[in-house]
Amino acid sequence: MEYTVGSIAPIFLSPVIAFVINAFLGRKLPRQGDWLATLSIFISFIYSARIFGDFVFGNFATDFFIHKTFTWFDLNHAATIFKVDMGVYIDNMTAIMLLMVSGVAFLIHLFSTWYMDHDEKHGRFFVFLPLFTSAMLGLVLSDNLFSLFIFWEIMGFCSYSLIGIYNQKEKAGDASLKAFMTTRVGDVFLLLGIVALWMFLGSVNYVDIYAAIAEGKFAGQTVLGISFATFTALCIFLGAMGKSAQFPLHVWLPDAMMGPTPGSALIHAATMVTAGVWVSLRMYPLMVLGDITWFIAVVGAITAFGAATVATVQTDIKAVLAYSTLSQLGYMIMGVGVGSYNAAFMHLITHACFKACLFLSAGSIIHSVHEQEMPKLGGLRKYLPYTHFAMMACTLAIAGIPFFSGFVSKDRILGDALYYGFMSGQNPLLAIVPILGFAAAGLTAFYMFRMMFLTFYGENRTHDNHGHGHGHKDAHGHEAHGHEIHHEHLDVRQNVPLLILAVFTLGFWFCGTLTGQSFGKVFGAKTEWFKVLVEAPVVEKFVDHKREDFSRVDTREKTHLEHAHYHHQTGYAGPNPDEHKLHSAHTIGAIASIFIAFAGVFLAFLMYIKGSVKPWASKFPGITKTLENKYGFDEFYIDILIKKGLLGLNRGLAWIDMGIYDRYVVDGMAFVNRVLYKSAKWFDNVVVDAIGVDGTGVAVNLFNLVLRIVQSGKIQFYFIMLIMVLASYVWTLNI
Amino acid sequence: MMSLASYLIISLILFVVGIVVMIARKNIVAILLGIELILNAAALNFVAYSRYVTNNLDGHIFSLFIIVIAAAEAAVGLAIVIRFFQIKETIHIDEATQLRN
Amino acid sequence: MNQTVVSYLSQYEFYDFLLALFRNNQGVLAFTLYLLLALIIVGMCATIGGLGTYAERKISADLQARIGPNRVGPYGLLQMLADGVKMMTKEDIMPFTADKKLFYLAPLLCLTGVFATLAVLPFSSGFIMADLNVGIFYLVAISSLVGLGVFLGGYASNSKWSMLGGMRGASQIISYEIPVTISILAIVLLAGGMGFGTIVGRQGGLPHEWFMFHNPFAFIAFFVYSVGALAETNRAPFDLPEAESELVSGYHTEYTGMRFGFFALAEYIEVFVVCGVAASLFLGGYNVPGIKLDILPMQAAQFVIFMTKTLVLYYVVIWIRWTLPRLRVDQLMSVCWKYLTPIAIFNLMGCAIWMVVFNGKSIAELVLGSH
Amino acid sequence: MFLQFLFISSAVLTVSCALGVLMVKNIMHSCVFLLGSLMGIAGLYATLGADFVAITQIMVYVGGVVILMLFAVMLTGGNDFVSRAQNLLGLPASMGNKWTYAIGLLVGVVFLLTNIQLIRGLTKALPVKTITNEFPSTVTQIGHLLVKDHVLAFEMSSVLLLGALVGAAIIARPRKQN
Repeated sequence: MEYTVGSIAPIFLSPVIAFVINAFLGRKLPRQGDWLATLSIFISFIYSARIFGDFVFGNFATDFFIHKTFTWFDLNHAATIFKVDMGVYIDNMTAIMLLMVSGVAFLIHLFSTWYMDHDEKHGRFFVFLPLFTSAMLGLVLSDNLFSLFIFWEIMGFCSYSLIGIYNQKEKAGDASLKAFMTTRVGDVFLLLGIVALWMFLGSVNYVDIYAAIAEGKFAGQTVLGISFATFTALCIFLGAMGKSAQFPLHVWLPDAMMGPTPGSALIHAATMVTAGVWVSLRMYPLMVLGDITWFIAVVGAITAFGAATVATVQTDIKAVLAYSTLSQLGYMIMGVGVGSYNAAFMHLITHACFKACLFLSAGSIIHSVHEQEMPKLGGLRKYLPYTHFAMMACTLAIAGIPFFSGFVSKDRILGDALYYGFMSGQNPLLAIVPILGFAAAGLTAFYMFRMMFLTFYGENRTHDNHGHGHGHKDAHGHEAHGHEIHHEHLDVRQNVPLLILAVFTLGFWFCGTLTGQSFGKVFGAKTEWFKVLVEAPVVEKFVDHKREDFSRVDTREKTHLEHAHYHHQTGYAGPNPDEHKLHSAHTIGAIASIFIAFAGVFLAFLMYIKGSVKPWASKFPGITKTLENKYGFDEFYIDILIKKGLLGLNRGLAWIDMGIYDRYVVDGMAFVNRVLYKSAKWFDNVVVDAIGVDGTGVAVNLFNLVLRIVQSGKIQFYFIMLIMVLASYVWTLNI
Repeated sequence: MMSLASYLIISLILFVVGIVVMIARKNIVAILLGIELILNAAALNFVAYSRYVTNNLDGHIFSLFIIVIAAAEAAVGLAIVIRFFQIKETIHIDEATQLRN
Repeated sequence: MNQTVVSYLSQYEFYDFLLALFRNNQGVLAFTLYLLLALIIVGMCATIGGLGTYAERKISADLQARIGPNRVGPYGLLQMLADGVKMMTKEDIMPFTADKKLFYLAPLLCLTGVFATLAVLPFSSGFIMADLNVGIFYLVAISSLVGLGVFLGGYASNSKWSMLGGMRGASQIISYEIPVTISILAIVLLAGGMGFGTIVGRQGGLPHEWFMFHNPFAFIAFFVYSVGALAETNRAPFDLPEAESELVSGYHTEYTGMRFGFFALAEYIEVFVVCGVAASLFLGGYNVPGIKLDILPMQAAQFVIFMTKTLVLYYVVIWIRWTLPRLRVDQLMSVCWKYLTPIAIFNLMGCAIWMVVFNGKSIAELVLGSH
Repeated sequence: MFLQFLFISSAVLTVSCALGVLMVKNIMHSCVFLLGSLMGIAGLYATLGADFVAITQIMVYVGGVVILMLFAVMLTGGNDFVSRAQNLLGLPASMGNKWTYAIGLLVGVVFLLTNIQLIRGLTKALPVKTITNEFPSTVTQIGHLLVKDHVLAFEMSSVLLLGALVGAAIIARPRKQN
């Protein structure tokens, strides 16, 4: 199979083309060009599927690898070599990721054509959606941090535009600004990390970074008193934290639901937030080398747990989903931290599928009922059967019920965390990581089923707030307020994306196994395909990596290099777990998480269906209040950091200005000046005026008589003089 | 016959004629014509050196840039001339005295 | 090294014979041959230009269900000779207030500009006066002399109609040069060279090998070029400089006799040249479908192919003239600057991207598979 | 042989037309003479093997600059405004009569003589290169140079042209009559 520009570029370019056409001609196209955007993503999907299918069905290989570069610009002058390469880097992980991003994005686009129908922002929405997707695809394809950063920022801009698309609403505007500003904090660090790497290595290509790690170039380098590897790894991870909404930079994500629901689905599932996880995974060797994995794990665990607790008290259906996204992202980051590379990536994929589905389902509900507060919903099972089915499947998946995808991936992360926290001989304080992880798992099951039960089960409360009697049987509902709920029909654009995504919540897609060389033998084998395909980069392979030029047509390159034992070289120690202990940790983890998940579900059942346990909100008002305030992060940022901090500083400065500077310095200067001016007056009158000014005037007049001839104001006269001077200069050269 | 010196002399003659045009004419457009001649003389020198002295084509590039600059200069200069004519109703160079006093 | 018609002929044996006739004086022989061939080409094109007037009248008559010239010679074919004789024998009137020198110069500039373009027009792979490696660029550059001639003609006549016509003509020709040149640039990009030999050589005889069908952008570029070329040659619907109904035939109002004849001849030959350029840039030029032989008789076949394509385009030009009404001046400018130029730039970028993305393969090659 | 013929005719055309620019009173004729001079320079470029530069010269000057000049002349009219102002030395303040021609020629001759000195010295000092009559195509090489070694100047000139275009359009735009 050949990979040329033509077979890779369309993945990224076709949505860009759709973006350009929609941006300039969108208004003139039928349906404002939404079909074009959808079609373009479908083309991306086809090309991504080709790459995916090529390595799975074609010539299955664990070291599938394409790396093609071209020189973007090359200012190669005598001393300074400033050369920037761009290129694509496709390995197994990229192929899976491309398929996921383009597939999920395609379904979201398809759903959006239904959701945004007759919306006033229909056209603009479909301008940014393909750009967003293309930026993510470009980010995934990038082979270096530099182009990754470009796409990173394009995504930041797109999320800003999508969140604030209803810019007539103040809240939406604020939310978009918040998202933009908060992620910028992380981006500054990311840029710092990239620049540091650039200055140090002269390249930010993944391959070069891996090679530098393998060659031990980082050893002994320090910056600001800490090791260089730690510094760059930390900077890059802080960038990832901003994008992946990790504690404490998470505040933007819950507000991001201000945008249209499919946009949120795209932000929460396929793009944007996964970018942070993606860069953490790509830079995993650097993180390990910099020894910050414990930090990553703790941040992830705190995010996972904190967000899960907040989600238990939210009433807005989208807010619950937003916090659940935060929580799941925490899991992924935690997975990266505890060395569960492959499971973290798997969770990224599984989460993308079920979270997209959940958001689309929420969109379906909101669009059908025009209500997103859960206390005002309920009993929708009968009206929205397909949505219910899809959402139930996803809830089962996210809650970690066996046989669903969430179980497979989350359980593996939890197992690794358990090993990491208790058995690997790490700092005993890190036991907090698995504890928080398991607690979050239970909470996840609880709040997700709380959401399901409140939305789909029990009585229909949609008409309560309008004072129209009780429940769905009320025949007058449609007369006054037009909130009549129609029975859902199987609509290609509304339900089919949900159902397709729901299919992928099943676990066996992801833990399917294979033997030998083909995907065809999925069942009845020893190793799961995901485990085989995705593995942390072996940096030694990249030491003498030869690049391919982009323009050349080459057959697929496979790097058949022996996997060197790299653990004890040059300070880079990858995860080297004790297999036996790891296995037992996984067993314990699986059993515990099943138990915890069912406990959560059961608790939700008791509270919201059976009613036998009263919701604990009234019992613990203090905790509830804290949770409803989302731990007060927004207030903290605004009140403490901005109002108290910045304004206090300003007030202090104002006092210094008025009290000290104005009073003593300015007034004192005035006094001194008064004394000075009297003496100066005398000096001025006698010396300056009489001698200086008048004398100069006389002198100038004398010169003027001569110079007036030259300064005629005639341009041609000046030109004559210029030429004469030039001629006299040439004469003096005397060659 | 055809040597570096002959090209240099042709270019020198052009240059001198350009100078004389610039000095002797009073019409602004005519002065611009003189500037064109001067620029072309310079460009011709570059190409001549490129053929007879150096081994690369940098001289060609330079004369290309000179042509570009001459075009830009002509466009802006003539725009100024037209604007000047709209204000003063003449293009006599000596009427451009507004900045003198 | 640039290939020329003489260097082409020198590979055949009869060239040695001729050389012997000229006592091995290569320079004189080359000069004689150039002179001869230049005379042939100029004579042929002048005839084509003359026939152009005949064709114009005959085709317009056809379109308007008349008969057209039919008295002089068979089917009125000799009408152009009669016209020529009439023009030459007419009194050459010089307006009293005209700027005499420029009045003489203007038609000559027009004619020079047009005839100079014939030097690079590829009638066949051998029968091209000089296959300059900057051929198409030379053609575009030298044909701007026509614009100058039109302008000076309008100015020198010192009459209102002529002045307006000349101004219109100059502004129109300068403006439309931009989309035309950019469209040509797109083709230069595809061919990888500016010489006509290179450009035509990169194409094939069959339609799917033509540059017009190389990619969608080139396809659009052909139409941009066609519209721009119509405007550059002052043909209807862009014949504003010589609009009979508004300006009493514009810049050549005051011209009589053979001077007027020069203008007319220049226009008809320029149309021929423009059609020839379109044929060789977009429609495969002189390539004979399916046969790649380089023997002397093939030159005749190539010549016939080239002439066929060109004359078909020539017919289309005349057809357009008698079909479409004239534009207004502001419409003319907005067509150029608001539509054609952006489209041309878009095409250029599109072609560049296409060349990068698909490694310079045409649609046909992509579909049928490259060989 | 042919090359020398081309060189001589181009040189004669260039110089004589340049003198024509200087001599004729009519500004329109001056422009046309300038055209001839520029065409002559294009011919000289051709004799130097600079095919691309030669054609660019024709393209830019004939197609652009000269027509622009003619337009400017026509828009401003050839009025015969004569200024009789003089400066302190009694010279005519404006240049445009016999006196100024005399001054200009004087300056020109001085400059000519000095520079002939210069050229004489230069031609002796510069290294001698063997010249062949082969003229390889320069187009490809110029293209490579433009986008590699001189890419910055190339981009800057594009910005310059854009600036000139916008500037010229703004300056020459007729102001609204209040």
